[in-house]
Amino acid sequence: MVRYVANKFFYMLISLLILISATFFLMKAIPGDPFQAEKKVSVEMKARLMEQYGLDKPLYVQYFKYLGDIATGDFGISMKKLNQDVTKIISDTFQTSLKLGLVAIVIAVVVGVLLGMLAALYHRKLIDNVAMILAVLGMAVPSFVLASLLQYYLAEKAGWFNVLGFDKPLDYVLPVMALSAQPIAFIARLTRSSMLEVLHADYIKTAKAKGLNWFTIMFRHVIRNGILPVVTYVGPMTANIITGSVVIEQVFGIGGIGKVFVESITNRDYTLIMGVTIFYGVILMVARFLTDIAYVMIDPRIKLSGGKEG
Amino acid sequence: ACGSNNNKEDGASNGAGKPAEAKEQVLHINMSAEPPTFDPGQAQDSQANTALKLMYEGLVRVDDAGKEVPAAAESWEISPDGLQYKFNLRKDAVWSNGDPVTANDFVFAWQRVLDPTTVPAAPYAYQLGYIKNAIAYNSKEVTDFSKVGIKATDEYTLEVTLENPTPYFLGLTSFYTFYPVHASVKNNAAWATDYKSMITNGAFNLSNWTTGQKLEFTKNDKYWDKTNIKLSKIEASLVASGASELSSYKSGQLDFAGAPNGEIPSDSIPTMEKQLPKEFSKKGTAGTYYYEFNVTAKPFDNAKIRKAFSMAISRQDIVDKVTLGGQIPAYGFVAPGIKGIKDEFRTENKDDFFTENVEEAKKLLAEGMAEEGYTTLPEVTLIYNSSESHKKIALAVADMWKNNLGVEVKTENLEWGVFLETRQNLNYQIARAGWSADYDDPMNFMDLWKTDSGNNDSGFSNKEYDQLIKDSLVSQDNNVRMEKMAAAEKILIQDEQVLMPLYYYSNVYLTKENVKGISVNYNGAIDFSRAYFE
Amino acid sequence: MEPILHVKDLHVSFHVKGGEVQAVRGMNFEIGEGETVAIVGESGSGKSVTAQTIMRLIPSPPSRIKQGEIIFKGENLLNKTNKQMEAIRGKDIGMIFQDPMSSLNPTIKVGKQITEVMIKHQKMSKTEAKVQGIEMLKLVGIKNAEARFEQYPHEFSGGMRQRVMIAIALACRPALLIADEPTTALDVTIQAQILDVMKEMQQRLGTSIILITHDLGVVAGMCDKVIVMYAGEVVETGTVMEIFKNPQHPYTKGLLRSMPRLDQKKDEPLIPILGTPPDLIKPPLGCPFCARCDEAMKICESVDPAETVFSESHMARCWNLHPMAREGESS
Amino acid sequence: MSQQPLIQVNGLKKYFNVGKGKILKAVDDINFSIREGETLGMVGESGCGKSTAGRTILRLYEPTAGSVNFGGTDIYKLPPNKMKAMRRDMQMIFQDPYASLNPRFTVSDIIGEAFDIHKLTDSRKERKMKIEELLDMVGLNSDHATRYPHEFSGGQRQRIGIARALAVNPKFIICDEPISALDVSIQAQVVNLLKDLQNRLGLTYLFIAHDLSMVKHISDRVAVMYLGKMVELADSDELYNNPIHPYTKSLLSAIPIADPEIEANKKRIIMPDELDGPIHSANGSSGESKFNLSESKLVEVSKGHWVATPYA
Amino acid sequence: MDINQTKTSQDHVILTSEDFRKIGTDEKNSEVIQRESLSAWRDAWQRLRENKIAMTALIILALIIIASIFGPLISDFNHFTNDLVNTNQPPSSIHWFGTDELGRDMFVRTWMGARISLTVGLAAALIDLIIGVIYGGTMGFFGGRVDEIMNKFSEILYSIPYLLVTILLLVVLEPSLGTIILALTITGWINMSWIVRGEMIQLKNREFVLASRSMGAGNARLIFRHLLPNAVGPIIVTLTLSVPSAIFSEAFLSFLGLGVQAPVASLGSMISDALTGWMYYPWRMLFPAILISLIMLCFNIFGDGLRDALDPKLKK
Ligand SMILES: Nc1ncnc2c1ncn2[C@@H]1O[C@H](COP(=O)(O)OP(=O)(O)OP(=O)(O)O)[C@@H](O)[C@H]1O
Ligand SMILES: Nc1ncnc2c1ncn2[C@@H]1O[C@H](COP(=O)(O)OP(=O)(O)OP(=O)(O)O)[C@@H](O)[C@H]1O
Ligand SMILES: [Mg+2]
Ligand SMILES: [Mg+2]
Repeated sequence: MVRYVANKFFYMLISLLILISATFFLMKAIPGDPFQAEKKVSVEMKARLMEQYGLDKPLYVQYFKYLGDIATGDFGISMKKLNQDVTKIISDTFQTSLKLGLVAIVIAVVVGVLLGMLAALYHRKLIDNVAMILAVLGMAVPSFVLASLLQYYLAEKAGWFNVLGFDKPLDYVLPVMALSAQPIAFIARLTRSSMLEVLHADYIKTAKAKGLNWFTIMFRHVIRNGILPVVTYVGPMTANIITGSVVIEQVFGIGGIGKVFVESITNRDYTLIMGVTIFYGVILMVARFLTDIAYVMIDPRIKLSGGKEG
Repeated sequence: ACGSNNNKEDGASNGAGKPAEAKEQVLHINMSAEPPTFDPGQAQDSQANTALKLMYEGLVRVDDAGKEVPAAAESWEISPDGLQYKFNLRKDAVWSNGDPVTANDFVFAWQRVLDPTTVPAAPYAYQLGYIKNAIAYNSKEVTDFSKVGIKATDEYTLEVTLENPTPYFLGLTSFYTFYPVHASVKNNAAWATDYKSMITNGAFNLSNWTTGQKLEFTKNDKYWDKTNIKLSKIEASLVASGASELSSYKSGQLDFAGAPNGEIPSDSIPTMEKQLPKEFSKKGTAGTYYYEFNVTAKPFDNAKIRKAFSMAISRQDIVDKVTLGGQIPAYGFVAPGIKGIKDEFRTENKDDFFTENVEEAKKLLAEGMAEEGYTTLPEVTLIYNSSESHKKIALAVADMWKNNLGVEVKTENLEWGVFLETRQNLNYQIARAGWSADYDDPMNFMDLWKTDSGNNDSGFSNKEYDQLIKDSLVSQDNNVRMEKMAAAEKILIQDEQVLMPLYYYSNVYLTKENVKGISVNYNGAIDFSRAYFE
Repeated sequence: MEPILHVKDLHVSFHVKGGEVQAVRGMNFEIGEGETVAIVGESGSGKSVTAQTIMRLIPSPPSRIKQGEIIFKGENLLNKTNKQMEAIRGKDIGMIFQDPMSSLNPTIKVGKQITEVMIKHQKMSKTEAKVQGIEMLKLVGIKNAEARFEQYPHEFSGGMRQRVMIAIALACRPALLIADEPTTALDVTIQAQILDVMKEMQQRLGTSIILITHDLGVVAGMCDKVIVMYAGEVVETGTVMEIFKNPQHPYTKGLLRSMPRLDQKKDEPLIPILGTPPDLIKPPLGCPFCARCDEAMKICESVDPAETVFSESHMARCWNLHPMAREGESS
Repeated sequence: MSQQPLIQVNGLKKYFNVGKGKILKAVDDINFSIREGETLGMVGESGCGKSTAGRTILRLYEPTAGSVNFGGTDIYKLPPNKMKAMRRDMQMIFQDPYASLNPRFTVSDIIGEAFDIHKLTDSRKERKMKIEELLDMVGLNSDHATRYPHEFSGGQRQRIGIARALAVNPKFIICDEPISALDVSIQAQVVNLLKDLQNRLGLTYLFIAHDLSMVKHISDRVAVMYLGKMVELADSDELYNNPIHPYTKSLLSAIPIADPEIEANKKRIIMPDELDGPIHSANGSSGESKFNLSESKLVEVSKGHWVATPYA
Repeated sequence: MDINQTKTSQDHVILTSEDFRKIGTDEKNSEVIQRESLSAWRDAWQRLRENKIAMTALIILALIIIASIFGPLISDFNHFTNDLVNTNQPPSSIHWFGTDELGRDMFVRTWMGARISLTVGLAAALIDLIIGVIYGGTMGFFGGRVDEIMNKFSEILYSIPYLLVTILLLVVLEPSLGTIILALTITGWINMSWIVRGEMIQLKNREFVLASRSMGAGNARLIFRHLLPNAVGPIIVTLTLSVPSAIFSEAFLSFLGLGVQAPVASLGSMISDALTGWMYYPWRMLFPAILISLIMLCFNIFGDGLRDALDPKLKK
């Protein structure tokens, strides 16, 4: 286990380094700088700003300085959000994203799995068809369309929810719906097919031959095995939901990290871009790592191995 | 937003506390982005403008009618040559921590802006450039600050000496770069990143700040004029989507929506105008939307071709059918609302530099092409930065060119930063641009096109023009100044057509009927500090 | 003696795209207490379907039990509700499947898989069940049972898993054990061990066994009675001696002939049964073996042969056994 | 049958690297030779390395050590182009008649592939003719040539596999459990066919199986493998009548015989460590045994009867 | 033979000695081939055809593709000419789908949009396919160290946030359809490569591959004649399912203002254009939204159907 974690950690570091380097140079390759505006500052002023932020140095110097800084945990200050700590911006906005994301993930998994299970149990019956139609529809409607439909009908027209904001529990409803629709659909389909497979597995026949009742079979024998593919999907999905909620944040005025990220690129806020990218990368990697762990916990056949992964 | 439904017409309230009172005096607004900074010395944008107007107070304030009224300064005297300003500060003004607001606070703030060692450098330092030796100090030519025309002669007297007589200087002191800053910020670089450490002197204090999501301003009980401040609180959401903002306004979550801090999507403007006539406002603001030509690039190095392009479109159609926001078709560069000699510059000097005329345009194009020896026009591309409204306008204009001139113009949207860089590097043929006033004088528009102006992205360089601008800058006679600037504008538009103006900006916004006292000044800047619920 | 299980005229079909697969077309057999009965037959002849139908485990749809009775201890299992069946499965009838690799739930500890059946049927507490479960593991010859109890199936070899399966199937001392090709996936040496365990358990518990296999060698060593199935029908039944020493049906004979005997000469060729079994979507009108039968007669193509009974236990269905067959030969 | 060895396997080893620095000795130092026209049977429990041995002999796996002399040349020393030519002499028939035929190929593609690889036919007509010839040889007819494997029964598929192996006119064929996936009633067809072909074409077989009765029936000599080692090698009758190694004994005693009288009187001989359950470790790969096999060597106890120490 | 009793179920049948004439068996006849001669493809196609829902999806997709090619041609309008007099007109006999904010005909624009969206989707999927197959094939076929390193690399690439790469790329490069497709494929191929790798690893030890190898076949033959054709099922399914995801991603980029260049529109950019005013001009969102949803739906359903049809497990 220790070896596994160490190994994973090592690869994470390499991945991060590649990610950091790629982003760093890509970012610098983009035309523009953090100090541009429709009304330009004077040439001398810009030079002064560039110097103050160390942007006048050769790229490799900046790069190694940056690496040095982050090695000591210093992600710098935002260049656009003046003097604000990148770490603080990220942690502030991420808390919001996380709250939204976690709720959406939990809902997605619970609803998706339930829907998929129902569909599998009532295979080729009405419930199956209805669930699958719902699932396919969920996959077919772009989230920003869904978000604005929900906003218009349920908030503006019906007045059940606030159009904007993210304070009260009720405020979660619409963004979570918009955010989880697609994952729900995906999970439902995934669950259904893996449940169907498990239901036909020999060991389910064994369980039936033991005279176990439906409930026991379902909850002791089917779900655990049927959930495995879902676990595989939940890792990347988690990362996607947490990092990719830009649209939803935009529509519902939620101060999440997605918004910060898009803004930081527009603003050429170099330190913030890097900070958020690294953060995203770490989230993605951690999500994958947790998926692996979850996998091992669910399926005893899988061993954490230091070298090759299965 | 907490308690955000409090203002619903039906009085339904799910907020905590005292709904009745809250309903009275909590204003909900939207700002499409978080102000990048709350430091007046560093601020550069309209979001910061709105926020800082609430939190700070400069020497003077500009009232509803555009007149300077006393604010931190009780009174002021201007020397006859227009170079000396003496501000007498009021003695009852205090900072939010109780310290009195003194002349030294202004000196401190202004020096901070001008000081070349300030980190990060204050980008709007040039706003103080009218003050004697300010630019020189900022660019390290003068190192002794006592040579700069800013003096606190005593606790409550501030004396300012200008470089040239500047009629609009008094108004400028209401601008955020001129706000005082509490001396305690000196050793705290991050003071403006935390609302708890901000010491302000305005009508409101920033009392809460959820990053990226919400700002909350609470009435400042120490403010000297607090009796005239009726709102107990202003809550600002931070939503970039105009559709969401409007939706939120309609559902009663917001009391004010639209420009300058937000946006009413143009698609919904006609409907809103019809549905909510009492709440809907359009107001011209001192700004111009235009397309500039790269006069160094083919085929726009030819003035006739530029003119042809400018004359071949219908600005009225664009305003009526595309932008829909009550904008005024523009044929000149200086926007209405800017002071002239007695009245507005634009009324005193009509923008009749050219007329739209397709036939004439075709003729000019043919002539221009003949001059350059073109049989077919080189490929033309119009660039604009990614935005719904810029895109619509670009497409409409390009289509007009195609129909009227028979010229196929490619439109290309570029990401903001890329766009600015492309435009600045003269890597374009036609580019979208917009200019809105920082101060109430034509000079604000005209000096942009000087050869050495940092904002001149057209490659335009004209000795005569430069001379006119130079003359008008040093002139002590306002009439002469205006005359020279009018002459310059004629060169710019009528003779050279360096840019083709499209329209003069207007602000479109919705205000709940029971909200009063919001003031929008000549350039669209908004002041919520005196707003109240009826 | 009252048979413990009596299957009467069982017909089971599957509804699939191409039509109706008549997998079992009239099964008749009975098993006495303590008896071991083998069902042998070619792949696809309906052995597993029969076994799973007895357990009422056959998925429906696509399957349908068209007619017949399965009398277990005097009661017709086909009339039982699902709940009643649950009480019988695992308790009165145990079952072992062919593939030990996939018949155990990979994510549940072996011990739990054994005890859950005891807890379900014998209302034991967890601790009691554990003691019993370990006892069962020891009984089926698993050493170090206490430790093994806490392991997962993948930590067991194929033979050991099959032992676990036996332990599960016999945990509640059922009256009947159905073993569907329990050793096909195993090596001969392991197979021999498993069969030994089954024999021993049978002696201890007096269980009746239905042993499904296609290995006649296994049958010879294990069973009292043999049922030979072909294309969903019983073509011959008899005691082991009767079937091996005096086979009557051409298929049975062919099967025996096609296996090399250890004492067979090297250059003595084996005699295969040529051809393939019929498609059960359109089963032949007459004898299903007709197409592959050396001794087929005209009637075999059109009329299903009747039972010819040779002794109380020995029966075969073939027209060649009909009295008139010899007449045909001579004509 | 000539006395000349056609193929000689010396010190053959094939180790697999199974990760984490562990090595699996699937085939560990086996030696034997097969005379021309002879059939050598090879038996052993699942996972003891029979298939690996077969595949390594054909150089489908690169060997870890050892040599295989075929007709006087060490095939492991051959460069790729010579090896390709050599493949015409050595062929293989596989265990699983379902997995061993490419489902996307027609029967004629499957059989004809060898012609294409070795450019054995000059024209389409010749190719077609040869394919029909081969089909006929294995008891199928020419209509079958355009059909796909899934349309055939297991026995028929296995015959297609045999036809494929015969396409290059090999001298030596390794039959890797060619019948174990077939129904009992059909196994005899394939065995008969193989024997028949051997007689007609003078083929040499290495016949891998775990069905000992079949092996005895078809083989001249039988080798017994255990955990990657060869533990006993003898004439088939000798081996069956006089097994010496305990593993061979237990194997023989475990064969079920389709005769209730014999079965009733049979006594099983149990391998000393067999009671422990699996002889190989849990995941099916041969792990450590209580036997110390690593030291064992084959010793000739009587003429042609070789047994591994310490039982020799 | 000792016959005690003969029980005849067909007692009423009168048997004659003719019935008992021996007929014997002809070996060849008994070797009946039970199934029709069908290649694996035809077989899968047949199974697909039986799947009514999937076929419906396929037909709708075909219709959409045809309409997106020919739809714009049957209209008098084009997708870029403005008509400022007739902006935001509801559907009518002249403008079947109404007009947009610049008076452009929505019917033509919708189909043009579908054309662009489909082009993006198909092109991205195709590039994914090519890269994925080559990369994944190499990993899977050669295995060992090559596999380890290449796999690690793709894993690292996969852990780079896709949105970041895409946005950065779109900003750095000239905006064009090609750039968008490139941006979408930059991480899009990884999934495909993993699928191909998995298939390769599974297939390369299958006996028919060994058989071909033992016959002397070289790597090229093994890969192109044996491995790829047999991996084609999962590949096609992945391909089918990656088309809609690319279309979706493009729509998402459009929403962020990084989509195709106006006046060309994709369905996604049309929807995001319409998003601000759809309460007043619902047709502007309705038609593109329905179309994009339909495309999603059909690709997904068809992909599922294809998976079922190609799944060897469902074969008898
Ligand atoms: N779920 C099913 N759907 C359709 N047909 C089925 C199904 N299960 C079994 N069959 C058919 O029923 C017939 C009998 O199958 P069964 O499994 O009983 O054979 P078996 O005698 O057990 O063969 P084996 O020795 O291969 O296990 C076969 O023709 C098979 O194709
Ligand atoms: N490519 C491979 N990589 C790693 N291990 C392998 C590989 N091929 C075979 N093995 C291992 O080598 C050992 C011998 O396998 P092999 O297939 O030769 O056995 P076998 O005697 O043919 O068994 P069976 O009777 O089941 O076919 C087994 O433990 C197997 O897991
Ligand atoms: Mg079966
Ligand atoms: Mg093998």
